[in-house]
Amino acid sequence: MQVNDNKDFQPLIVAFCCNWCSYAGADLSGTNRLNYPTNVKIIRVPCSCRVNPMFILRAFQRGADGVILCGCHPGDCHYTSGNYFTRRRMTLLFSMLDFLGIERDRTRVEWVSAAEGAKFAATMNEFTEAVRKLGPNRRLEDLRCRKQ
Amino acid sequence: MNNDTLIPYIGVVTDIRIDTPDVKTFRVEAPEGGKLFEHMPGQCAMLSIPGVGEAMFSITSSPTNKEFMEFSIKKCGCLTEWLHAMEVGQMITVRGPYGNAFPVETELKGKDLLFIAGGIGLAPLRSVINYVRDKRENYGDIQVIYGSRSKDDLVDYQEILNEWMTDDGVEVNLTIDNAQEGWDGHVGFVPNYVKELDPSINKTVLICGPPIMIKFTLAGLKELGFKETQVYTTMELRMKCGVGKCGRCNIGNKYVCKDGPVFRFDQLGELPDEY
Amino acid sequence: MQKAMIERAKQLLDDGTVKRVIGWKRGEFAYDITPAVFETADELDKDFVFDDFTAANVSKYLVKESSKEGKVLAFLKPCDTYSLNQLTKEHRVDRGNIYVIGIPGGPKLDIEKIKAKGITGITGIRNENYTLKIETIYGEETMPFYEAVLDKCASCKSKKHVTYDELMGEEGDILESNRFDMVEKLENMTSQERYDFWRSELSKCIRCNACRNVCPACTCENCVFDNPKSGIDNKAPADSFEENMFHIIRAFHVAGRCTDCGECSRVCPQHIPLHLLNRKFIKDINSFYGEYQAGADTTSKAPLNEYTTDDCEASIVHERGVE
Amino acid sequence: MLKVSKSKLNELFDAIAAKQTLYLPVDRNDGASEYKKYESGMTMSKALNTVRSAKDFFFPQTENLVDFKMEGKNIEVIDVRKESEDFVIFGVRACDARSFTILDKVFLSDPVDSFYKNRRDHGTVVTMACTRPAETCFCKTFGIDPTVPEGDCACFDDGENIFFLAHNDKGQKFVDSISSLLEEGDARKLADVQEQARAVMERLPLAKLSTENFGGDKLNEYFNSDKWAGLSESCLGCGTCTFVCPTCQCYDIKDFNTGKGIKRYRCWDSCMYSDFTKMAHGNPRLTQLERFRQRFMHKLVYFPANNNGEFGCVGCGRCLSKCPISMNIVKVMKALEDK
Repeated sequence: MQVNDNKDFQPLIVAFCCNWCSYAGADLSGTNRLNYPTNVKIIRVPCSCRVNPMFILRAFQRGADGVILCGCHPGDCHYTSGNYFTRRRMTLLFSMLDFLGIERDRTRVEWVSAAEGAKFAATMNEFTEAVRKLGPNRRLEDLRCRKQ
Repeated sequence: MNNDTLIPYIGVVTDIRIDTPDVKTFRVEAPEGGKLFEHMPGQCAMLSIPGVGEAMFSITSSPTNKEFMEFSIKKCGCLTEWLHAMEVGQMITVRGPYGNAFPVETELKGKDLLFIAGGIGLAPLRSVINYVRDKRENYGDIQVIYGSRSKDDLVDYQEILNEWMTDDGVEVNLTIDNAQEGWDGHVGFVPNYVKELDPSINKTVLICGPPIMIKFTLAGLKELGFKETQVYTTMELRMKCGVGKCGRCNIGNKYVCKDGPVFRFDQLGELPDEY
Repeated sequence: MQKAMIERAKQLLDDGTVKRVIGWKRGEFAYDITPAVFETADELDKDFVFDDFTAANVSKYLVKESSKEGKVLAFLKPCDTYSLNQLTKEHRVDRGNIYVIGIPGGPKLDIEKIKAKGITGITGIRNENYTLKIETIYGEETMPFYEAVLDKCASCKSKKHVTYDELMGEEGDILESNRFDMVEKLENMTSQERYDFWRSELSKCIRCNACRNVCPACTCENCVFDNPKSGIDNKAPADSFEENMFHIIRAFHVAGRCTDCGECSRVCPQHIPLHLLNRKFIKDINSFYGEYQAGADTTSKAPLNEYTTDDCEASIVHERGVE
Repeated sequence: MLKVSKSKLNELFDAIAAKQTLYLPVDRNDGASEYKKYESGMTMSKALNTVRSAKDFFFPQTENLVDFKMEGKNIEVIDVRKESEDFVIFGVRACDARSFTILDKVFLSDPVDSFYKNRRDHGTVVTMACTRPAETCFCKTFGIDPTVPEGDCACFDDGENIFFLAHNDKGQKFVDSISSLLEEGDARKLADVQEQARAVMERLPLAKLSTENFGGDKLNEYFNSDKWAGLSESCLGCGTCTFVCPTCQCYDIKDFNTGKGIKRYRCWDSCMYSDFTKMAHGNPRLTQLERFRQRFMHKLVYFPANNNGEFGCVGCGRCLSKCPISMNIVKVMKALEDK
């Protein structure tokens, strides 16, 4: 297999973060001056459960190379059960994307609490690196939206 | 390659007039000034904000106006909501003119004209009214019967008061649905008002308004002795291309965008009832 | 069977139990059958048909029919009863207004498979001991019955009726089917192979929406793909992305509610194996959250409307299978 | 008549493809056939017709009309039209060939659709005579002779050779461009093949179908027929019939925001869809009955009313075999006639 690290490639990462935990976690990683890549664009959602499969797909359509969904840890949902539904939904969606031959490392769900600033930064670093290795999203992109 | 009618012109909105709480009149000029194209009264144009949508609107200014075109637009859907949010200087795209026109140079010439409008239905007729006012010598008496929900909902109220009502040989009868403070004119629905006024049956009628108003007014006119061949109306259906090709605005085999929007009621009567 | 069905339908119409009968109507040829509503004995005698080509699942029509005045008699095959159960569970039909007669299921035939053999000019088809005798204007052709069976029937999951008011013929059993074989085969391919497979299939899509409109689980009044306010409404796949998106969302929206009736693939004018997407969801649901058959009952909660605190994490997708 | 031996067909295709893009009906692995861009070694499908009609070549399912660049209050219009390249569509059947003259009546009437005309000007239609019509064929109803198809150039298969007959200048130019591969041949056997095919046409189940009871003068009679309710009862409201139809030409114009600008594109639309005529304040065709009626009235009544009696159907039989519920124009015609 051809080894290609895509070192120069700057992926666009879309991170959906729940308002109560993960967004606060991202905030904390900022106030703690922890670094995470500027490739990550955060979209704040009221609950991870707000993210329906269309959000993920449309992020890819609009040029995302990787999409990560962050929510409260199971059991800690501000709305008691939202993230449990998220978990089922995203498991099935990611499995379907994998089934269609879309690289599975372009999608991820991660539970990040408001106190886990360090975990947020580490997750983003790691995820961005994984997507960078994959290279640009070509299998689930909309050619009309491709950056020139 | 020739210019294609589906590729629009750019128009600049140079003035926005608030007519009623939900109707604004937009003045549109070419970027270099002047009109984008010539038209005849009753014709329409496709306006669009790219990314939002495109829709057909009747050109409300008279062709005798050589400086600009005007469109009176009521807020009722997605595109019109965006249009209402525009500011002066905004560019929009315009293509047209589409459709036939009121036969102002043929059948209507020399006739006494009766305009009946309800609500935003005045918009397409305003073009004709101003056209015949500017070419006064070609036409007989002009009567306008116009009704709206309330005084505030009368489109072009200032123009009606200051220009139409002061013209010789133009009779304007206004009515509103319910009595309100500051209104000493007629109160009641248009169809009833038409019957009350009992206009001369020699007049040729141009009518536009909500379908229900048209239906009852037409019945009333027939009672008064008018024939269907004397009554013109202008139609509206969903359109996309404006040139009779996209296939959705047909009533029977007639395309409203191409064979219409102006129909005489006897022509309409021959078509299936699907509008 | 057809004769017995017509007789029973006439009786029920006659004694006032039902006002209408939904079934299948004869067409121009030997195979082009249209679902239809019959109101009189004459109509039934003239056009009612039940044969090897009556594959259409009529349960979705019951959404409309059961809301009308008077009971409707529906002849349902085993797979159709699952769909009806699911619709009942979702309060899309008035079950009390439907009189269900369970009838034996397939295997039904797929005319496209016969035509794919190059057989054309078909004027008549007879099944003689599981050999099809096909009369054509170019002479008689034969082919084995089982080579012309619809894909959905070839991997039948159940011959058991899960709901009925009356049964005609013998009750069947839930079958050990091979319906996940193709899904498994795809899962065992490499990611690139899977991608190539689906690209070649989905690029055939003409976005006619037949799969959506025939689906008994797709009963939204206004589909997200028709709603200009959704931001994703479109009428044609302008880009390969939109082909993927439409089919992912279509399958996802019925995930956990799809009874695997196979209508989507049956009606696809381009023969796209759309049922594989649905079956992938069913297979995943079975393996992640326990065996679940949508439409088997009218009370259970759909897997996506439910959770347990110890569900597997989404990372399971990354950990298993072929890269 | 000029001919080429069938064994040399691929040489011929290679020669055509060397000069311009060649599209050929080829078999898919699911038994259906579709037009594909020719690549060396491809064999032409023996199937009677492709699933999608050949209208795609002149009126594609989606096409970009114009781009807009938006900046503040300003809009820039970008004309994206390019002169089309020359191309050949080979093996078009008589029904599809006729469909182009029907589409021409729509798109080439004033104002001319430049997108369509561009492709039409650059495309050469090479038709193939039918020898084995199917039970769903009824092109004869519309006065089409499938044994002598229209198009720019017609081809005839006598079992061993393909004969060429140019119908117009474009067709002659095509024949000239491949003349080095053609030789003069004896067309006597061909006449027999044509005779046989014509005899089969007479025996087709739909051979007796006639348009004599249809046309522009039946407008209100058929519009108000009480048959529509029953006919449209089980219609799913999908767009299969319209999208496989070679003459359906309704389209929608939509905008897509790419993030860099707006692309305005046109795509096929179907009168069977619920939102086809939906406006902000209502819909004149509220139920499937009206939508269903529109489609068939358009083909059988409105179109002839506007086009000197020419019908908007070519009898290709695609809707007969593809409709999910097997409701089609033949059933509609028979039901409407049956008083």
